[in-house]
Amino acid sequence: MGGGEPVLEVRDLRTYFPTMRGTVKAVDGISFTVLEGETVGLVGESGCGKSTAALSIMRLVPAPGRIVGGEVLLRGRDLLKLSEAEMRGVRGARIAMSFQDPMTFFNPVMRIGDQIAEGIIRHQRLSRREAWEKVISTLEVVGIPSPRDVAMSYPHQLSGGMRQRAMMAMALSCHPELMIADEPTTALDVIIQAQLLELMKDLKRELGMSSLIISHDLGVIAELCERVAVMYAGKIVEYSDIRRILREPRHPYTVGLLESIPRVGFKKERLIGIEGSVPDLIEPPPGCRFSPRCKYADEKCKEDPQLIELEEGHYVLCHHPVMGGG
Amino acid sequence: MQPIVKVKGLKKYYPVEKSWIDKLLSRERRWVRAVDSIDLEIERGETFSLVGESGSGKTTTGLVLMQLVEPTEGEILFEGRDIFSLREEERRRLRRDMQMVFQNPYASLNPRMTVEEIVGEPLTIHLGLKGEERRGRVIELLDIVGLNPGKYYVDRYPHEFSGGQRQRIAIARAIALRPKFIVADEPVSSLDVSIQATILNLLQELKREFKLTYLLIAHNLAVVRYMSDKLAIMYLGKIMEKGVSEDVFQNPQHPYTKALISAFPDINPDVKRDRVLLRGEIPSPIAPPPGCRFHTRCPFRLEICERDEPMLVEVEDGHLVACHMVE
Amino acid sequence: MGSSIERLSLGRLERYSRGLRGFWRSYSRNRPAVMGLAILFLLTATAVLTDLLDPYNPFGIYPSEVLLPPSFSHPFGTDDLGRDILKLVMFGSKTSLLVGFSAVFIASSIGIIVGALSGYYGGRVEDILMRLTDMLLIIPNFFLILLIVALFGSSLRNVVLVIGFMTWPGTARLLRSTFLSLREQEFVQAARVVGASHLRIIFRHLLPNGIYPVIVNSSLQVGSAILTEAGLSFLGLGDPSLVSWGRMLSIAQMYVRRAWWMAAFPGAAIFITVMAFNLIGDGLNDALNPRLRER
Amino acid sequence: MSMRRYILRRIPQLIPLCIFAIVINFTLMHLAPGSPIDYLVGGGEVVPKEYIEKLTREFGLDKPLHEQLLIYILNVFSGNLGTSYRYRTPVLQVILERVPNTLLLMTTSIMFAFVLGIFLGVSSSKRPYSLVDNLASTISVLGYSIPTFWLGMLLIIVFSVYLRWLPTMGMSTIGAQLEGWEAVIDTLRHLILPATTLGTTYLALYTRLTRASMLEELRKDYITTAWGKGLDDRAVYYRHAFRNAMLPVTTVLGLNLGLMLTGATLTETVFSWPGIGRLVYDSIITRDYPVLMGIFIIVSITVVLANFIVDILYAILDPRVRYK
Repeated sequence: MGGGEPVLEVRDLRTYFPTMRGTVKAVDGISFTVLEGETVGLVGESGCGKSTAALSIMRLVPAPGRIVGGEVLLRGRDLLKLSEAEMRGVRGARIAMSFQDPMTFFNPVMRIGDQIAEGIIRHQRLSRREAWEKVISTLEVVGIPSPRDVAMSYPHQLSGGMRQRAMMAMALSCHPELMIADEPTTALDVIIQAQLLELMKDLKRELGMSSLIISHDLGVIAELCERVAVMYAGKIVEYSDIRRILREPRHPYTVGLLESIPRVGFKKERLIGIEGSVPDLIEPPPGCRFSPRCKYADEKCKEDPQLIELEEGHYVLCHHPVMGGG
Repeated sequence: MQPIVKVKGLKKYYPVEKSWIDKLLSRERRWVRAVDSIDLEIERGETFSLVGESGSGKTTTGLVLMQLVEPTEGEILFEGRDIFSLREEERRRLRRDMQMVFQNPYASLNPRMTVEEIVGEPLTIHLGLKGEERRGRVIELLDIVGLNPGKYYVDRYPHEFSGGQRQRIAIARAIALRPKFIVADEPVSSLDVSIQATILNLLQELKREFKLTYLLIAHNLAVVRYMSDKLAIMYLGKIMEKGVSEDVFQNPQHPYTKALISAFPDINPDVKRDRVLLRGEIPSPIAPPPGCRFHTRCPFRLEICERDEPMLVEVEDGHLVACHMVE
Repeated sequence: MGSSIERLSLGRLERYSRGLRGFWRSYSRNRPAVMGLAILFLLTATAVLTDLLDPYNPFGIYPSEVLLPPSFSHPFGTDDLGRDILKLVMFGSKTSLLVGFSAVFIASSIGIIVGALSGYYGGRVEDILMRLTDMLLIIPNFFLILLIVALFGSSLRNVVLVIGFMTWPGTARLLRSTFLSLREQEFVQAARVVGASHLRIIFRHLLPNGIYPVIVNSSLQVGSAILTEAGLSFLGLGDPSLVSWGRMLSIAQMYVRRAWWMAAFPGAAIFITVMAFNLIGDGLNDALNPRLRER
Repeated sequence: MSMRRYILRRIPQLIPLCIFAIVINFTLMHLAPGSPIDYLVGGGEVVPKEYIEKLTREFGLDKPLHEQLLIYILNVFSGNLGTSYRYRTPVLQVILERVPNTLLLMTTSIMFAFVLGIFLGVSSSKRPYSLVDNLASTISVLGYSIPTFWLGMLLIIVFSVYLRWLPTMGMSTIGAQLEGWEAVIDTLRHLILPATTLGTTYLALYTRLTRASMLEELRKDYITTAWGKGLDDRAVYYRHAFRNAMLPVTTVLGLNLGLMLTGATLTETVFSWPGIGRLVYDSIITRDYPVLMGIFIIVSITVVLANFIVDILYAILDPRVRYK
């Protein structure tokens, strides 16, 4: 696990959205790395910019959004410097992405098989028939019991779990070097979610792929990832390996997040929760963006904090990192 | 003591649309059996949870309880009175005692009304309050649900609030008439985790302060464990297991309950759990499997399960399970 | 929107004016729509003021001034009876606006009632109402209007009534589908839980949220009602006792080779009027559509 | 569900619609001033007595109302729509003679408008608020607002009266005994102006619908997926967005067919094009009510059938409808 060469390096990535009221700094200078064979999680609450970050890596930020700065290095090559045509050769082939709600992310009037085959035909220059053979075998890989029937179906004919598997298959079909999964289990019921989590663990073992998982659910991240970056209001506030973050969170936001999560494992008398709400990204609070909700905040927090390495591989963006866990 | 809410043999079937060919051949009308004969007793002052995946019938049960949907069969007693035998006028009066908090605070507040109008609506309808008096009460309620000072918020529109704040407004509306009983349908599932905790805590505080009884409808077992005194696990319109919450969590009997609990991803990095993985997906409620409804996915299926429907049996004090394995 | 920023409480009046200003801000961004509104004002003023300012008789005959091309004294030229076309066009504006607004008033009223009832209650009677609506929607209504007017006479009143009574299904359908989706929304269920009566739900919850598409549609419908009236008059089914742009064009047909101005100006008037309503409709759509509003 | 079952399921919905049009006709006939006879032979002039008796028998006018209605419906379905007052021939025959001419005019304009409109609509959706888009929007607003008959008259004034390039009216040059290719070319020359006039209305309609619908589709999630696969513009716009965008366009076009026929009527009137539309005008002028009513029924049934075809087309395009 891990320890290999970096597959993806994101450096100081910034993606802004101009609006009527001002510029929304959805992603505001984030950096992280995905190593060979490693699974990295990007966790955060709605509106923190995690999905925009993923779309920025793919260079698929919807208009009027724009990547205004930073580097996205795929095996050392900056994707932001590629031409659109070159980038098209990367999407789906070298980096593939699966999306949250496969109902809306599949074309409703096209057979599942054709939608998966499309990418294969595009990138591997196969005939339609050969591509379909690959489609069937990929659908088998993601544990679909009757792949031929599923390939012949339209999205609305499948259940949520099946669609999510088909979406996985679509992402895997061209053997990408990196897979990005945006909220892979959010739209599903717990039982189906568990099936999918097990599948993803199996795939990881068998294919040894590098992947980036985006989720709001720390539980899902904890099951799948080795390392995790916690995002808040467009910035990464803490970044380390998963066990360390779960055991000894250092950023007050991470601490608060962990204290907010009710557990099935044991009954707790009281959850803490974080009062207040996510700041407006057009006029974010000065300095540390979490400071208005932070119980440790003081004058110093009005200045921008720097990312500091507390111990090897454990980074925190905070003036007053919490000691001794939550 | 008499339970505050008693549900007896509740059924709710929705008709499936028939095509003219079906009508011509006078094929039998088919039904979606959303809720198929369930019994519940909710004691005063407790939080009772209905747990299940989508399609289990938990939401429909809540809608019937709130008289938003007429039941196909069965009765619901609120403080001993059958609510569906009441006259229109009495039923409306009953709404003072029974209220509801909805799942999605982005959809449950009328976007063209101000907070004063939203929270004040029940006050106008039932108490005829208007003007300054109503405004004062609304401000008070906003303070209670943690939107303080309330007077800064009364004149705003829902779109000016975050999700958590909106849910607080919805809760203020629900408690405006000092009800005895509140149905909370997935009250936090569309909120961010850090906000979820604050809303759950608010619900707990209000329960203590106003001596409320809750019916909590949820799919998130962690939330359910945190909140509830008793619970019932539903699957395809039937109750599979019910009892005191801690009994069920510590000693789950039904394979489905076990699967649900083990399916839930947990943030504890040290525990390696053995999942009870279920095959396949939930069958269609139009043609539920014969015998035990769960048998098609049950890892411990016996022959009898395909034939006979198991009854709810008491395995320990107040802990009931519908499974042939435990009989 | 900056929910944490403290703001003093606002009065009801101020809230409405704030809403109005917000609406105007997004409406005025659409320049063609503002132009449409300006044209509408101009037309209304013309229609109202023509009668008051100029007691000119549009039905006189002036044999010495027959078919004169546009000139300084007759900017739009004169027609086959020697009448000044500019003045006729000004008189015609009254007919067009009258037909447009009253027909749409009738159509929208019926449409709103039928749509609201069938969208909210959705019982058996409403089923039948909706069947009727759908049928009327498919039947080519210009031909039906034409037939009825031909059979029952082409007085202004008939034309208005027939257009009004034949064009409501679009509105009904629109409002019904809006109501059907709104009815399932949680805030409507919440109103029921709170004990709101049917009327209260319809008027306080559903209509304020569902009326905007109808307003947009009505604006577009005024344009098409005006076109319909013009088309009828052009085919010889206009009110013979009134000046109408369509009738002017109908007569102009006979003089196409000799007097282009007889066709050019009344037609331009119809064109500009209808366009004004279409532009206003588009503007309203953009301004009232919440998805587009934030841009 | 298979296509055949889908079609089968839709057929019974057609009949009430056709009957509805006939019932309207029947009702109008009885409500309008004068006796129903007037609306079966028209005129008010002296009609031979035996002919009146024949009609009374044929349409059962001496029977109770509900029987009359039934007889009327049966008559209509067997093609008996009464007799034209002006031509003294069966109404159906009068109408059917004109159908090919109207079809020629409409198909020409629709083809022109369809190709250009969709091209404009798609190109403007690719770059909203660009030059192409503004052009397309302007065309659609103008074309949507312009009264067809006025546009026709303007074209006549410019191209026939002043430039003398093209003929003013009719389908062929009167008096010229043309044959073979010359006749075809002559007809085409007559076709240009009316087809342009009518086509402009359709063009506005197609452009507007296509643009709006494409913009709607391009915002959807599955388009992101398509880009994510590394597809190029052509695949994303045409294979994905376009096919979905055509769904609402087809429905609206079905519903707008009545509007298109209105345009045809007015255009034919201006250009004296001997089709159904011109027949409407002539019948109004000569008070030939039987023909007017016949046209209403025929047009209604056509529109109903066209909508049925559109529905089937829709089901072919959209699997969600087929497999519901």
